[in-house]
This record gives sequence, C-alpha cells and structure tokens, in this order.
Amino acid sequence: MLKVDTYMKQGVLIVKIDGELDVCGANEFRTYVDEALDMTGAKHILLDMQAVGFIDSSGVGAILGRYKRIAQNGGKLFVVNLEPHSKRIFELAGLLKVLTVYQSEEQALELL
Amino acid sequence: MLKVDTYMKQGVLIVKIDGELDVCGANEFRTYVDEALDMTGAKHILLDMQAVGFIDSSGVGAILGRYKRIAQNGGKLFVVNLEPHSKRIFELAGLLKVLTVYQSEEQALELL
Amino acid sequence: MGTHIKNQVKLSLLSINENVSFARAAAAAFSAQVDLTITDIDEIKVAVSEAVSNAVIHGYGGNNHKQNFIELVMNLYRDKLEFFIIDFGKGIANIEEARQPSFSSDPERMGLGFVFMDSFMDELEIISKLGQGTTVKMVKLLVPSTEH
Amino acid sequence: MGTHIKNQVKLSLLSINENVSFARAAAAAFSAQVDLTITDIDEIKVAVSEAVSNAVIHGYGGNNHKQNFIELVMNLYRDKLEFFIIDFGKGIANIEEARQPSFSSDPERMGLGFVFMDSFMDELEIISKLGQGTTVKMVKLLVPSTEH
Ligand SMILES: Nc1ncnc2c1ncn2[C@@H]1O[C@H](COP(=O)(O)OP(=O)(O)O)[C@@H](O)[C@H]1O
Ligand SMILES: Nc1ncnc2c1ncn2[C@@H]1O[C@H](COP(=O)(O)OP(=O)(O)O)[C@@H](O)[C@H]1O
Repeated sequence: MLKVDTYMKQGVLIVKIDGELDVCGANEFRTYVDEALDMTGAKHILLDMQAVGFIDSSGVGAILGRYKRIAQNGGKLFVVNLEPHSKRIFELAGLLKVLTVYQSEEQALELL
Repeated sequence: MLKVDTYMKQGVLIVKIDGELDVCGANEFRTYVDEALDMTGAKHILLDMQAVGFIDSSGVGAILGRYKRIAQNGGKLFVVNLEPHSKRIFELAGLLKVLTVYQSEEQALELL
Repeated sequence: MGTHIKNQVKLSLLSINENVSFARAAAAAFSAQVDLTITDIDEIKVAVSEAVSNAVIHGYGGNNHKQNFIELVMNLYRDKLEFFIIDFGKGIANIEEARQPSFSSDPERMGLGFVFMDSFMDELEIISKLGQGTTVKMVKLLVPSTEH
Repeated sequence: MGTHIKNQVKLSLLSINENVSFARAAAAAFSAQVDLTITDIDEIKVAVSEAVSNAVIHGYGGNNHKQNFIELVMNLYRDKLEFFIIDFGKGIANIEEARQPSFSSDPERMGLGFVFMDSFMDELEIISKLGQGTTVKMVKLLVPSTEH
C-alpha cells in the first residue's frame, strides 16, 4: 500500500514516500529504493517525508539500511519535509546524527 | 463528542452538527435540539449537515423525531450541505419526502 | 474459490453505545487492506454500525454497563469480506417480521437497521434463538462485477 | 481510584504483517473516546505498532501465515488506558537484555522497539516464558499532571 516515487535530479535519487513506514511499508520501501539504486547508481538520496503518515522502528531501520548502503561509497542521505512526530522518532533513534534534515528539496540540492 | 451549534436567524432555529450521528450522537442531538426548541419556541429548523462525518438509522430517527415535533405546529425542516452518502441514507429512509434539501443556508432562508 | 482465509480478526466489545463507533472504525480499518471504494467503506460502516447498535440496544436491552460482550468477527477471503456480529442477549422471536422495513419493537426507533444492512451489503443472514442471542452475518463481495 | 473499568475491547488478530496497521488503528479508535492530544495518540500508535510487530516477527517467527493469533486487550479506566499485547510464541530468554537499546536478536532490526514503547508510554511491563509466549502491558495515564 506504500507509494514510492523515485527519480533523479542533479545526480541525486529523489525518493517520495506516500504511506505508512511500519513493518509492511519498510519492506516495500527497501525493495523500491534498492531497485532504484541498482538502476541509477545514484550516490546520494533525498528522502521526501511529506506524505509519511506513520513511522516506527521498522521504518527507521529501513531508512538506516539505505543510508548504510550509500555511505559505503561516501554518499549522503538528506531528509526533507519531516513533521514533528517523525522528527521525534528520528531523534530517539539517533538518526539525526547520520542524516541531515532540510526545509525543502531546493535547499538540500543547493547545498550539495 | 458531537458538537451542536444552535442559534436563531430570521425566526428559524439554525442547527450546525459536527460529528457522527450514530446511537451516541443521536442522543446528544435530541437533547441539544429539544432544549433549543424549548428555549426559543422556534417554528422551523434548518439543519446544516456540512460536518456530519457519519449517519445511520439512529441519526435518521433523531432527525425525524425533531421534524415530527415541529410539524405539529406547521413547522418545516430544511437541510443544507447534505453530502452524497448522507443523501443516500436519507433517500433510503424516505426522509426526502418530508424534508426539503437546499444548496445553502441563504437559499433556504430566502425561500421561506 | 475463495475458501482460503487470508486474514481474520476477532473483536470482543463491551456492550456500550461508545463501542458502536469503535466497531465501525475497526471494520473500516480491516476493509482498508483491500482496494475498496469510499462508497463501499461507507456502506460497510453503516451496516456494522446498525448490527452493533442492535446488539447493544435490543440484544442487551440498552447501554446498561452490565458487562455484556458483543463479538465482531471479520474475515477476508480472496473474493469477499465477511462480518459476523454476535450477541448473547435476548434473541429475536420472529426474524421475518424483524426484517420488515419500519418494523421496530421500540417506538422511538425507525425499524431501518436491517433495511440498511440489506441494502449496503451483498448478503445478510440472521440467526437467532430466544434467550440465547443473535448472530448477524454480512458479506461484501470484492469481485468488480458486483460493483453497484 | 480508577479500579472501575469503563470500557474493554479484546481483539484477536491473525499474526500477519498487515495486522500491525490494523492494531494501531484499533488502538487509536479506542483511545479516541477520551480527550487525548494528537501527540498522545501518535505515541500510543507507535507503542502498539512495536509490540504487535514484535509478536509477529519475534514471537511467531515472521509473516508465515501459520494461523497464529495475537491478542490485543484494551481497557479504559477513569485515569488510564491499558494495552495488553499477548502472543503464544517462542518467548524471550532474557528480558533485561531484550529491553536494552540497540539489542536485537535480528541483525536486520534496530533493537528500538522496547525503547519506543518505554519512551511513549507511562508504564511498560514484559512477562515472558520461553516456548509459551510473551505479554506486553503498557499504560498511558490520563491525568493532566502526567502530561509530558
Ligand atoms: N441483536 C438483536 N437482538 C434482539 N432483537 C433484535 C436484534 N436486532 C434486531 N432486533 C429486533 O429486530 C427489530 C428490527 O431491527 P432494525 O431493523 O435494526 O430496527 P430498529 O433497530 O430501528 O428497531 C428490532 O426492533 C428488534 O426487535
Ligand atoms: N513478542 C516477542 N517474542 C519473542 N521475542 C521478543 C518479542 N518481543 C521482543 N523480543 C526480543 O526482544 C528483542 C528486542 O526487541 P525490540 O526492542 O523490539 O527490538 P527489535 O524488534 O528491533 O529486535 C528482539 O530482537 C527479540 O529477540
């Protein structure tokens, strides 16, 4: 039921998630993003969390997993449109130490 | 949990419902509207259904009950902002034969 | 032919008015796992709301906090959703009569509950025994050809 | 002092991944009958999601359609909401260890489930017996003084 939109912009894989990142959503997220990484060979990922209605530790795990994969090649993971509840989950999970949160896609791509 | 706003306008008791008209909501609706009728002595009722998220036969019964009360004195019940699903419920219940549905409050009051 | 059960959830609800809204929210959440229209979900919500209201009001004689329970069993098959609403209350003497439009044993009520269940679901079955309780079974078909 | 139960709902869910979202929707619907903040409801949803995920993944060893059931019992008292998540699966050998942040028996997972349950609820209790199953009890207090 998760909708994942992926496309390239300035060499960055943009990932727009629409749905709930629980154990089901995390599995789908993993499959979609790994496929897109295989196909594009993108170095960095920009995750748009605008339409994420829910996230728990399964979702956090799936995001961290993708981060670890690109970090091996010096890639970075940017997050945009993180609403307060998801931000708190990220914080508790220590995720804010490894990824960077931006206000908007434009801002994130500008600073690359 | 039902919110019912009542006030008088051109001698008509305006009733704005916000919530779900099931067995719980129907009880609250009945209490609020009967109290307002007692206090104002209004002849007609205009029911604004804009914010009704759900209605079943208990809700229909509560509305018909208020209609019967004012009909004894020649009063009428106008309904505005009826969305398609509630309209279908009204139809199946035969309620559209006794009450009149208008597009807007203005239109209903104009035709009085 | 749809005999393999894909998902099952059983709920046991204290018989109070407040759980009518809980029951239909649960039915909507269970139905959300298949690709239904908003209209289908609205119809399921009304039908479940009617059946659970009846169990509280008629089966157990109202919102009386007597620690009576209502069961809601939801089954998902390939081609249908099944809902069972079960109470262990007073039962229905004459089911034929109870199903008639406008028939109600309560002068304050509309007698439309079974009419709505019938109109909004694809199957409606009522099993009841006086003094033992009532089971209402409702089916919503998922095959596109039954879209109405 | 809050010993009188105001509402109770018991759910029995087939142990599949899809019912994790059903369980948290049910928990949110049950919680909606009291006046909680959106943050409280979000916290309850995460905590219930974690406990039910654990029952599916660890208790019953994954999404295996083996007709295992998980129970979710929700109680409302004057001053608190109680949630019990019960599985009859493999159990936890060392609860102390399992509760540690970052501890997971599954290298693919974060070991954060119990951390989230602990942070988001006011009480967390785990009872488990190897080979018999696990019960997670969580409490959300309703008294304003515990708002955090
Ligand atoms: N669960 C039940 N237990 C006992 N009697 C019931 C039950 N459900 C329905 N009935 C009987 O059937 C009648 C018709 O039900 P229904 O069509 O839902 O209308 P209403 O609820 O408005 O009375 C009720 O008035 C009641 O006498
Ligand atoms: N219901 C359960 N049945 C069996 N083992 C469990 C259960 N819940 C938790 N555990 C054990 O406790 C560990 C920690 O759980 P948790 O903090 O939720 O992290 P995670 O789910 O990421 O592993 C799990 O890895 C598992 O070994």
